[in-house]
Amino acid sequence: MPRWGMVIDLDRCTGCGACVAACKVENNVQFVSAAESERGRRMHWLRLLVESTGTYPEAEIRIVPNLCVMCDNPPCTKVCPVHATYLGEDRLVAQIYPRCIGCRYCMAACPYSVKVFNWSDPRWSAETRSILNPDVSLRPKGVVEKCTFCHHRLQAAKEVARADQRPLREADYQPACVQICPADAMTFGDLDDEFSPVSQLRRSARAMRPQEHLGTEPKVYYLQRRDAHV
Amino acid sequence: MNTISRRHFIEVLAGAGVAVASGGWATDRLLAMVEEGTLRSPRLPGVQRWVPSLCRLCPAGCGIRVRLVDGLPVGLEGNRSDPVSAGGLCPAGLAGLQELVHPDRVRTPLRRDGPRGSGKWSVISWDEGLEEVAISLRILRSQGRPEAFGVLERGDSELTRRWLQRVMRAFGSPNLITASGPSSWRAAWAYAADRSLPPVADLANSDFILSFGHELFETDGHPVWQSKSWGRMRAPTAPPGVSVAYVGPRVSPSAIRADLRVAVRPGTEAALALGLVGILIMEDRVDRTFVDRWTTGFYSREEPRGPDRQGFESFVRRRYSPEDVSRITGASLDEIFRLARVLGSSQRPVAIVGRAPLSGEDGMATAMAIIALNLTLGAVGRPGGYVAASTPPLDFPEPVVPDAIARRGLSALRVDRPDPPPLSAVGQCPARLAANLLSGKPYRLEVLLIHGVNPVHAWPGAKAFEDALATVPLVVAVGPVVDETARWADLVFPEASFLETWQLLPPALGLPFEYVGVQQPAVEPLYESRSFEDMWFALARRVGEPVAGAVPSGTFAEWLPSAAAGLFHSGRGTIASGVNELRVADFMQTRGWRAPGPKTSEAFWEALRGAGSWLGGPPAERSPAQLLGASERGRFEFWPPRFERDASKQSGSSIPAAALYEGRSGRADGNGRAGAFAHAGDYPLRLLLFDTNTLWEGRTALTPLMLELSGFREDIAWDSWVEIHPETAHRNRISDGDRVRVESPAGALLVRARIAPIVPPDAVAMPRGLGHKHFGRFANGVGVNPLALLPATVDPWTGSAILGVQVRLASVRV
Amino acid sequence: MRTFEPSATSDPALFRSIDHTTTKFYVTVGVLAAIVLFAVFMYVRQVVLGLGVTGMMQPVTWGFYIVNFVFFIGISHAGTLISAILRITQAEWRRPITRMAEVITAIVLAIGGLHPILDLGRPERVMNVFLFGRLQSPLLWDVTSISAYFAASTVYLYLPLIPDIALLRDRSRRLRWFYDFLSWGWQGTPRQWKVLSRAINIMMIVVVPVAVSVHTIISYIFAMTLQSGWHSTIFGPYFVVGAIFSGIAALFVTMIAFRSAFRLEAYLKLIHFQQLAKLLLAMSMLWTYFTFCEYLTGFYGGEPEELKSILYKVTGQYAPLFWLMVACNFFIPLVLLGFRRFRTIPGILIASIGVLVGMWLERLIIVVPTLENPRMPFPSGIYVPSLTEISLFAGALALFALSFLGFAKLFPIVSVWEIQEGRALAKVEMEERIQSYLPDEQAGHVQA
Amino acid sequence: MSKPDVHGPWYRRGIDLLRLMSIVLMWLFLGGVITWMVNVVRVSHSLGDALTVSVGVSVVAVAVYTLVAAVLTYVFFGLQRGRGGPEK
Repeated sequence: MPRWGMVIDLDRCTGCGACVAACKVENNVQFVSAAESERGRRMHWLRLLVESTGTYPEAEIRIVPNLCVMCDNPPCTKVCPVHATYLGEDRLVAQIYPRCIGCRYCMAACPYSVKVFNWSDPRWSAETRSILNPDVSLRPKGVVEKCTFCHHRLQAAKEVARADQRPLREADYQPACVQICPADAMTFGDLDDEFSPVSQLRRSARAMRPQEHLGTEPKVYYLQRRDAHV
Repeated sequence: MNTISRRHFIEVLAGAGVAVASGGWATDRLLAMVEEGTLRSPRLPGVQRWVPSLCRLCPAGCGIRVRLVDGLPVGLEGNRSDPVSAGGLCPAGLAGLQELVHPDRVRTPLRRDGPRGSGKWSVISWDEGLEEVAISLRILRSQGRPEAFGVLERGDSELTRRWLQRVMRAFGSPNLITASGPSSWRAAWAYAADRSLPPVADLANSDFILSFGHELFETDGHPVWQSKSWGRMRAPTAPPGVSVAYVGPRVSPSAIRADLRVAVRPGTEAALALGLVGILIMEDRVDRTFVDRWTTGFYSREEPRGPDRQGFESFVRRRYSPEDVSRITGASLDEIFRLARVLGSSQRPVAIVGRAPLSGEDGMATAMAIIALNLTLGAVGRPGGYVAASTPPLDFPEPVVPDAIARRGLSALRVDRPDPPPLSAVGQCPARLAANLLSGKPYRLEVLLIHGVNPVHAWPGAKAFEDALATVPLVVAVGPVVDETARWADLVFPEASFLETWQLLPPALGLPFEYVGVQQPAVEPLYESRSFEDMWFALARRVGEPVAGAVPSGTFAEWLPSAAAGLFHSGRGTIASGVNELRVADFMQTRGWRAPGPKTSEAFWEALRGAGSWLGGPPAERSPAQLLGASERGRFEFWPPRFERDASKQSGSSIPAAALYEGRSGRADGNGRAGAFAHAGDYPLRLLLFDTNTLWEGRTALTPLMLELSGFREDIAWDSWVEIHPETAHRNRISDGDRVRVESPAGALLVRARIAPIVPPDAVAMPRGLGHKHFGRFANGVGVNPLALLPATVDPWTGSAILGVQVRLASVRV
Repeated sequence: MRTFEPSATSDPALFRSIDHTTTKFYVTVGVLAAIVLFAVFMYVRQVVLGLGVTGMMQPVTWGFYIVNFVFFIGISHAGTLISAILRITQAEWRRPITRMAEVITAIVLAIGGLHPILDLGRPERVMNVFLFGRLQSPLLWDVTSISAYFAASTVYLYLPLIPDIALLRDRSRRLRWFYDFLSWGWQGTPRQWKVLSRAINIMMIVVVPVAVSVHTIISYIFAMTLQSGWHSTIFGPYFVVGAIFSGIAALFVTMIAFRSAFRLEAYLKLIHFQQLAKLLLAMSMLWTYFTFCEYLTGFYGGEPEELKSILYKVTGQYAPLFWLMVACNFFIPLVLLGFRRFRTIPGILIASIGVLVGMWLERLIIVVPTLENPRMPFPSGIYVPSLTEISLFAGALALFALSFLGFAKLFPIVSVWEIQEGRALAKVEMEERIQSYLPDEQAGHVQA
Repeated sequence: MSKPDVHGPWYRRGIDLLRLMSIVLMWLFLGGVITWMVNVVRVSHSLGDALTVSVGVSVVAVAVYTLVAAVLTYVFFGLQRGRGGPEK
């Protein structure tokens, strides 16, 4: 069974934010009012972390897409009191919305701050509701949610493969963010497959994983920027 | 409860997936399942379909696929088989569906009740509305003054523009005013190469892109195509090295990713470009072969026309020594040299320029300087340099022959023509429209049709434009919502979204290869909305002969295939079918090979619809010769004599040749340009306007998605902000997140402060696109509109608005 | 063997609170009830609207509720632990104190135990804890240990209460049937005494480890995560010490309050306070020592994220609160309890209030700043509690006072029989000691 | 409330019943806890999720509860047996 993982090449990433928008739409992540977002209640399964250092004009600004890194040894699933978040059969960290009691312990335990909480009920206007993605369930207030690597796409891909009577191929399944990226900065695939693009990339000298020292074994790799030699 | 098990549901979905993916055996099975499903229960589980189309939220027009489940649009993604966007999209692209179902869309034609701008409307039928317009148009013709009919249009789709032109010609009005960016670039090329259509930069094939304020990854050019090209440049396998350099005052998102970044004072890009030329000359990096063969005016020897009868070479060396340039631009000497050397040592460098520098006080000079730099580098008429913009072989009816009335009308001056007239190479001066209408010179308009532009919000001098509209007896607005401009109209027609309508789209921004995208409806038009083209046809028919004869009998959609037939008969190109096939196309083209395609034009049309785009391969014209129009000496001009003549004519006295590169306001001194810094005393800060790829110029700012992502890099949502340098902030006792007053001679705004070292200490920057008053429930009252700070000043040379002003900050104590 | 019969008549002062109800009492109850009701209203509102009504946000997802949870559970250690320790060590001066201590435990434990539920986004799903609970989650360790502690300490409160209940029954004013039922048929026969005292002895041993475990486990909620500022081995003992520390302070405040309210000066003498004050001072020193260890190791190690959150507390946004905490928990007790001159009732009262404030701050400073400093460069805001959270805090305090008053209305808040037993034993002990000084009867008779 | 007839046989029976119920309640509580623990362990087993931990924790918890219940019962019967005579 493939071990799905992602490699994000920060040297290619332009920080355009297409992944952020794509993720939000694909997964029916709720929008919050201006007032709520002022109070830090904005919801993103994938967001850009921006670090700026230095002074004008040499200001160095690093933009890093931040999403669930799908730990193989997740600190969040350990602490869940009701088994509402767990390491699924696809080795993806999953959430069970109807079971979550909203204690937010998993959020406190996540070293990557990628889990988001529904502080209030989503307010979809009738029109907006009609264009929501039917493959992704809506979340009510009071539960925790997060990036699923677009798990619903994996499900569909499996079904298609089955209908086609062939094994699931790596190319069958891509999360929305990877697919949309206009700079091809994100690569997705099977980390266990010796020859898959991801496993080739992750062997690069530039590859690193966030908070690696914590032993969480993330499945999302970042390729550091190569600074030009002039 | 429907009786279909989840298992079954999945099969249907899967079947659909396969049907689309492989089109294989599963299709019939799928249909069978749907059949029995239908029989069983009215509420069917999703059967999905993908419709390839184009995103039209910005002029770029990326290829998209709309996902339909049971005929309802529920998703949208990039179309991989589109050779330009290759499956990529910018964030704005994701907002398409939300715009489609926006609750405040105009649903029926509306007629104004009560005074203008009152926002009171009564519902009318299309017939009533169109008839009302047609009547006044007929009257205009019968009165023999058809020129009193004006159309103000965004003009980012070629075919629509041509139909507008054709009908306007038949009707007899010269006043088709298309508002697409600053005209300086176009004009400068017209002088330098004597060519109406400016060439485009072949970025994908150049190894070093020098960007003068050109926001590669944001809103300039074709952001997605540029990002894709960048992605290829930076492929992990590609060797590291300098591939992009950015020159500009603001550390923009594109600047961040550039390998080299040179900060210059606002409006001094031209000086830097000339300085670079100077160093290239000093270090003998000039592409002599090109310059000798293809240009004139470079050396002092050949009949020089430069200042004091000098060649461009010595002009630059004398006036733009590295020290001078460093002083003018504020860039350090070794920055400049570093840049020049990378430039000189690259194989296929190219210099491009963004809208911001071209919209400054001396857009013309900036454009000229950057063209000159490209000429010096020989970056014209070669791969990876400037090549001819594509004009795909779409069939279009022969131009109509205007009748007597029309001829008289056409001979009239354009209503937007400034006085004194602008440079002859400049066609459009939309920025002048308001002033002219108010002054009544050259004459007033009786009927004004506005489509796709929102001047009251997006142009400087909103108030003036409102007053100008008041002088027009009949104002008709066509659009998806009643925006700030439409609010002042007498009639509003509901325009269908791009997901509901047809279009064949050659890239509006020009791409270095022939390409046509197919925009086709994913859903039937909601409510009573229609495509703008159909409305136009209907209107023309109602006006009666000879105008009616100018349009086809059917709908726009019915006519399109015949336009596409041109592509088929041209015998060139292929129907796009996969990512990255540009190289393949190039390879085949150069060998005169060609992939087997459909046999009949009908089959061709069907195949084209299925794939979503047609790729004509690399530009036909790639040699300098083919880029030159009917030029006097068949060379690119460093000192275009026509430019000099026009400029002198325009200013009434002969102007120094140097002005071609230094602008009317003369050479910049250490403090920047005189014009720009008139108020430097009480308004010490330069206001830089920029666009974000979520808001564009406000075009997309009506959807919740874009509004929430308005400042996603700044951790700001549903709001605008003003970027302030830490020192400046400290001096004004402003801390991050404060509300500050930004004041200019023209107005003042209250806005959130964003303190970051990404703007120079003597400038502040604000995003355009927010601060709407009437743009749907989501956008209203969100953020502020920086254009309110701008006086409506027009560049007399180009007739376009100058987007620059000096401001000051006042911190607000709460 | 017990040679005395506890009597209802000899200590009327202890029954006053039960017999006489002043208007002041009614007013107090009224006010407290109002506060509680308002809190209930705010909570219902929160359930309806969602946690958006609180001040919590991304990434500060825990706030007042968790802080107060830790704080209240901490206070609950006052009782049982203290009274148990005092019983075990047979400190004579414990007698008037133990009852109050145990009551505090029972009540505060109940209130504290509610807080995690207040904090839930979907309280109606709390049953999931029983249906799909995962004992691997520290949160469930808490659920079990707290309920166990609650059971144990209630029993431990009840057993010593039985003889007093019997007294009340025999005075038979109101609610006779109630006391009759609760007295479990106590008649004070030697055999019953034997059973009871044995049971009490067992319980006082049992509760000690349970109590310790409870607060250790509370600390595990934080220590088991990988977050900087939480992931620390010292947390267990650190929390326990803090708990006892705040517990004693709370005990002091209650004692002083009831002493003046029910005029128990005769029973709660300065000596008792001074004895207990020494314990409080000792705890203050211990707490300071732990705090020092905790921060020094983190600071010296200088692991970036760790350092970030430490500096954030010590010099950054939270510096004022941090240093206020140190003042309240260290300097004030040191001065007021260290010198005999200040070790008066008012002095002790001030010190205890200071400690309560300080310990509450400590909980706050442990929970929030870590969340405000995530490991990733995450745009983070400052947590400011909303009206909802504040009113629920007030409600919890009011509920505590209310319940305590209620208890005082039904039962003597100073153990009657233990006092009297004390007196009796003292008499016996005294005679024996005197005897031991004097020569035996026979010693005088000289052999002829 | 009306004063109950403290000498009537029904009153006595009622009180005794109440007392009995109180102690039974304790055992019911213990039973509840045990079922909960068993269930939780079962879940963790079926989900292959840290079984040993669950067993360990549950054993400790149950032990404590049992002890408490035992003590209470001991007292209850101790007091009943230790009566001098019928309560007046």
